[in-house]
Amino acid sequence: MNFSFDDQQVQFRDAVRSFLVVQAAPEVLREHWETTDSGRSPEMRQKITEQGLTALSVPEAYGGLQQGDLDWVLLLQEVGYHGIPDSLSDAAYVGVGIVAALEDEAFKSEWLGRMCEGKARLAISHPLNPLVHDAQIADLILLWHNDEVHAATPDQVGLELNPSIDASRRLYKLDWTPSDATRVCDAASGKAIWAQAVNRAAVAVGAQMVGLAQRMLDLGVDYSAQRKQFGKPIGSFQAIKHQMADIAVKIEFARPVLHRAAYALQHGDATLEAKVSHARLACAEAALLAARNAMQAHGAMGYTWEADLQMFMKRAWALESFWGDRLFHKQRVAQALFAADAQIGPGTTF
Amino acid sequence: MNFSFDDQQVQFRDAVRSFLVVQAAPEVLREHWETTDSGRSPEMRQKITEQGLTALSVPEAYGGLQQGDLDWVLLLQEVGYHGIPDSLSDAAYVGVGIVAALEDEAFKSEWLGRMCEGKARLAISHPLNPLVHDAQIADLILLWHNDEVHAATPDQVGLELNPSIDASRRLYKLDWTPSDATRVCDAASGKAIWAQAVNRAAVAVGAQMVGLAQRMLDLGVDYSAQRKQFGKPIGSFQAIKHQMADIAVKIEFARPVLHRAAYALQHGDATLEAKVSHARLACAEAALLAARNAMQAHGAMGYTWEADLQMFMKRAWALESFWGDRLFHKQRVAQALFAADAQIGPGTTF
Amino acid sequence: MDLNYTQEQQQFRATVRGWLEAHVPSAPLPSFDTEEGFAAHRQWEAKLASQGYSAVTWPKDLGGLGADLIEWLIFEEEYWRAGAPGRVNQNGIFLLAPTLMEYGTAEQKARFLPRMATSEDTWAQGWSEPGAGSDMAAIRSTARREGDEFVINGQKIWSTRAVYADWLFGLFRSESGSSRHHGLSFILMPLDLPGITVRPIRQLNGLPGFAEIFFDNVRVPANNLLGGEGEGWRIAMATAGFERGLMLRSPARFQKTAADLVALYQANRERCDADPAIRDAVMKCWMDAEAYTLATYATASRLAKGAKIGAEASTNKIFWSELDVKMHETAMSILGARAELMPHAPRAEGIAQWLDGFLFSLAGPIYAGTNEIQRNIIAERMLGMPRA
Amino acid sequence: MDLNYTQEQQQFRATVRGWLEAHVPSAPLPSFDTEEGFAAHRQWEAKLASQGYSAVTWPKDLGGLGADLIEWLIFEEEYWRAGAPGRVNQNGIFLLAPTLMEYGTAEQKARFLPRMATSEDTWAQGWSEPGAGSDMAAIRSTARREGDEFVINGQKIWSTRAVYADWLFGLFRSESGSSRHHGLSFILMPLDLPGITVRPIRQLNGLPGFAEIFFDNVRVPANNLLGGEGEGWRIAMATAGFERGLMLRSPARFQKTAADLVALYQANRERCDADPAIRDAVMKCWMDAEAYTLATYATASRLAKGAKIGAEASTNKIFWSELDVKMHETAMSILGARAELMPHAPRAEGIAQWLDGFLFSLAGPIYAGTNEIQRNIIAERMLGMPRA
Repeated sequence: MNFSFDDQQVQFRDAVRSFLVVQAAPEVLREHWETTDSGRSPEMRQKITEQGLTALSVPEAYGGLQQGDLDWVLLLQEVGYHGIPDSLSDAAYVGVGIVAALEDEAFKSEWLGRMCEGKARLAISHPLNPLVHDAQIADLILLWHNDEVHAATPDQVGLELNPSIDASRRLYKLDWTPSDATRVCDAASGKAIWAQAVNRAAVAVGAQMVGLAQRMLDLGVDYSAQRKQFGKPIGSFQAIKHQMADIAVKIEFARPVLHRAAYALQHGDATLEAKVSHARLACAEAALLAARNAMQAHGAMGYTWEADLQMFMKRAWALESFWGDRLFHKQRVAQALFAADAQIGPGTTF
Repeated sequence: MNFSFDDQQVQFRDAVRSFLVVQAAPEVLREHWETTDSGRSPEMRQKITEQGLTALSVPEAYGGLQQGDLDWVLLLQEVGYHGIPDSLSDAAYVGVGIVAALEDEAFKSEWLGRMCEGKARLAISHPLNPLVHDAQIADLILLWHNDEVHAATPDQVGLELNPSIDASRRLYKLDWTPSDATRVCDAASGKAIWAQAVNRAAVAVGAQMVGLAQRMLDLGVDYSAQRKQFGKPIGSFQAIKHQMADIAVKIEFARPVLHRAAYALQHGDATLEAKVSHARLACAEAALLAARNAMQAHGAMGYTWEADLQMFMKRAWALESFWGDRLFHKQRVAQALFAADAQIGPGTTF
Repeated sequence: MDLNYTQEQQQFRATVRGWLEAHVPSAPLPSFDTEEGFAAHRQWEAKLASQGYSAVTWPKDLGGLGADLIEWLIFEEEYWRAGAPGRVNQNGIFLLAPTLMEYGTAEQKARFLPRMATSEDTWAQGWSEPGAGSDMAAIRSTARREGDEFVINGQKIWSTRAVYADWLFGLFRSESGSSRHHGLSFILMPLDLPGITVRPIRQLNGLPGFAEIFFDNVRVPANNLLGGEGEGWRIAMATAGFERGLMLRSPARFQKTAADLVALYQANRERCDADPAIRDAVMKCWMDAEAYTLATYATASRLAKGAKIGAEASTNKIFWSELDVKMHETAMSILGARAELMPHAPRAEGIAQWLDGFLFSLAGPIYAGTNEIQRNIIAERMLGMPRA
Repeated sequence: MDLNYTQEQQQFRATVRGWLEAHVPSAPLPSFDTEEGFAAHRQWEAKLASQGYSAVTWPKDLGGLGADLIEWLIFEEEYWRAGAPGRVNQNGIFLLAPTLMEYGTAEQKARFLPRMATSEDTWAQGWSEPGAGSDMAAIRSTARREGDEFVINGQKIWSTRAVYADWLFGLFRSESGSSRHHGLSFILMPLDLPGITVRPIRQLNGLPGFAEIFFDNVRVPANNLLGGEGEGWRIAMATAGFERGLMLRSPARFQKTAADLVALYQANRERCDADPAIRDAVMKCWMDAEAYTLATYATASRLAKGAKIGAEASTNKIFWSELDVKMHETAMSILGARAELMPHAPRAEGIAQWLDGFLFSLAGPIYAGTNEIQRNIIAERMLGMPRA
């Protein structure tokens, strides 16, 4: 029993953090989002590739690093903290996981190889998300159809842009017709692949939510240390302090739940779904509270486009219903908790 | 349209308040509760009778003051504030209402007359309350049985004492058998009588809850002004201030709902049940928050038997499920709100 | 107590309802934080004013209907029920006007109020400064008296509607060397005076809903002083009382949102009940919207009897702002993955109001004095708790 | 990361489970806030001690099992799972003992710890004073050194278990004229010394769960000083760290309550679902009890790698205390009209635990440093926010 990360995992996380601090400053990201159609930067993707992120999940046999969910869960907290668009985790974590689970070796070779080289963007269409983000610039869209896996390129599908309050997100309503030509996996195999993809995606969203919560907490603490009213920094007022402390408590008790879910993903677990959904709920709760309280600490400044806080708040609001909304995840927890054979109480956690 | 009380109503309320301030000090009440079996004092009941409270609802034809629900709702806030046991409202308000609605003139004459003279205690047994309070010292117990109204004296029923956390409450499980001899009203007439009784009782509980909330707020504010930590009164700390302010807000927005419910009771209303239950929920919310926050302001002192706060907290906890618990009242609101023909939105309040 | 409307009140409601049914635009106007939308809303205000509806509580000779507070509540109920446009000149009509009526000269009233009623003049407020937000007494912008003029220098911020408005009212330090709430004056000025620069500030939704205003030796005629020189704080506090009090957010607004929320829940009921918290929140929101309405009627009734508005200003502010957030958060939960869509997204059809409303609701606990400040006020002034 | 128990850990669990199944009293013991109950609990502690179970983390030679934190968690899980009695000597075993082990002399350890493990000596704490609650540095009780003795004067309050306990540990001002956290000493003393008066304080439930203690020239041998003279604050802070940290409230406690709450909900499900908030609260409580467990395992794992306990002390305190209140409030709602019944009421059969637990839960946000103080600590020490 050892519920802590290996030094190697922590070091890799720290390396990525250092990279993001330098390369993914808010002003850089905002420029991509506000001045380009795609909201994405090939240069940024290239740098991310160099960090090894796009190859992280790819099996060694296909030239990748073959790392697991526990590695991702640490990294994605940083991705969230730094506001990197969440399409990264869809492509490099969830999407690669789907492709790697397919049987068609030629297909896998091509796309996993391209991912390793940073030469492919994967997008995913799944009924939990009525809209698909980054579909327009994807090199390949993986599509759910009655548990089958299909694959298509953007020119094979109709795309209708639907702008999100989160300026980083490029969401599209897809119009497409499944066919033998697009099918890459039948429903019998696809069912498990999609189930794992949904759980991975939910953990990925949770991890980003925790990162976002931490970022908003830091922004709230920083702003309230600088901003003075009544002759004192507002951060010296107990009301603001307690609002910030409340975020910290939520984060402290979301992280271990998240990490347990990632472990369950990596090692398989009979109640994986409930564990993942619990993590997702706890992380979202931290992020949404952080958004509320950090905005309150910012006062009117928090209501502006100019303050960086908005980038992270909007991401949190958008992610709240990405890959399963609160209703979906609560229902999965309820199914496990209220089942006749539920194992609960002391000693049942692991 | 005039949503305010008449001067006369306010003056009567003020008079009763002045009386209770003097006669119902916490130490007096505690002595009754802690040193007597009944928890009641004949002297106190006599004084309350002299104030006109036991005759308040009795029709003039039977020697009473024939006042209505709006009078009661003001008085009962004071009753709650001063911690007078809630059996008073059961007897003088709800019980008198039941008796006054019966057809048997001899029965009415006797019991309404005795109420006016302060020579009767009425207790009520209704399925919403599995236990009956003050059943042992009641002169008459009014009992529900399949919508019929029955009446019995304590010696005609079996009584099993069940102590409450609220030292003022004397609760009894009743064991009795309905018979022709005990029946004073059939189900056809009884149904409406009991419905009105339940609504009255719920408003009475709500009114006492608001009074309790105000009392606990006052106790919290007083204690935190006196108690010093870190060289200052703890009431000067923002955390305590905001906890007290939160109670004040709840009270401010519970009172008008309560008053509207009393008006609906007095004048009849198609959605009376929902209005009453809404009031009951809002008032209980204020009282329960007041208990939590006032205790927090009291620190360890709030956890003692010695501090008066406990009297009012315990009453609030007990009343929370008296004459319908939260579930019951939420369901009544839901039935009205989610009905196909519900009238909601601007302009539908009155 | 009598909770029946009089025949006159019923008649008033019927008249308002009839007029609104005939005149409310069938499609929503564009946001008044756009130039086009501001113009459209100004036209709508003129149309309202033609009936005395832009300012029903004002005296008839100033463009109103002389309505009392109960009639105002009725009007607001009908207005929100009809889904009529937002009020682009509310800073003027609901905030400044009551102050003008109390403290303005006859000349000022005649000069400003009728044009305000018709929205020929629209008004922005100039309270906050970069160093004076919740701490309004920290104002540093100056108004130096020079003969028949004030010379204004400094900076205001968070001026709602200032990007397109015609006039500004605000507080300026007119006594050199004064501090805190002393030596401030309440001054009105057109926003096109030489020396005024208005810099729009983009809000969360990307639109310039408020602005920074820079004053560089702006010369304002002294007859634009409201009340006495150095009396500004007292007068502004009266305005703040109105703002946080009754007129800023009429209950009908929240009843409309609550009813819409109930309808949204009902339309998605099977889905919603996967999360029992939603049903509970919907019920609570509706009850609280009712409670706010009842509390407002109670206050209006007390005021009609001669009472003065008191702590209601602060308790109201907290209650409606937190209710508004809760209602919109609940709606966001119900909408799920569609909640994030911008109003103009094709898939946002029919739900565009909710994201807009959600963003707007988040400002509620901040503007007009943050809810932290309101809680301090309740604790110290209403409950008498010791100051820090 | 490896979330599997080792074979040794599984074996340990099985052994503990087997012993508890054989020895846990079938009927609950009377409350340890009664004389009879205190004695019964003391006997139970002696039985636990016979297996090294009263203090599993202590070294074997002092009466423990030398268990690590993971084993401690396992033990606690089994202990709560078995529904075993409350721990009457927890002030000694979980709060004082770690401090004694770190700061005590060999002689003190030998003198106090084995008798503590068997509960031959039970311990009460003497932190708070009438003017020093959350502000512990305001202590005024004095310990004047006279040769080989300290002469103690003053008053302590809120001493849990002090009515029946044998010994007291606490902080006293040993340097005349010192202020705040300077000049305090950490002193141990038997509660039957001449000059000590223990006045029971009745708690909400009517029982004397804590006491006031008056000291009138009480003479305590100097070898009962823990650590150096004037070092008391530093030593006490270490104790407070333990208290708010891991050992005060093991997660198993809350998992047991959460599981009981789920069972209560399931048994009353149809009724409960009239209020959708209940189902939601039950789920949330269970999730939070799991989260608290996971966080504790994570902390234990970090400590095993050599990390020191940090802000967990304060975040834990807030989390478990608010969870405990929420769980019991939810249970009260489910129980409805039966919730108010005292444990000995005939109709409280089968539900007596809930009212007791509810009352106890309300003390959680207050003792061991109020949650307001904990939030200050988090803000200032963990987040680095400016002091007031």
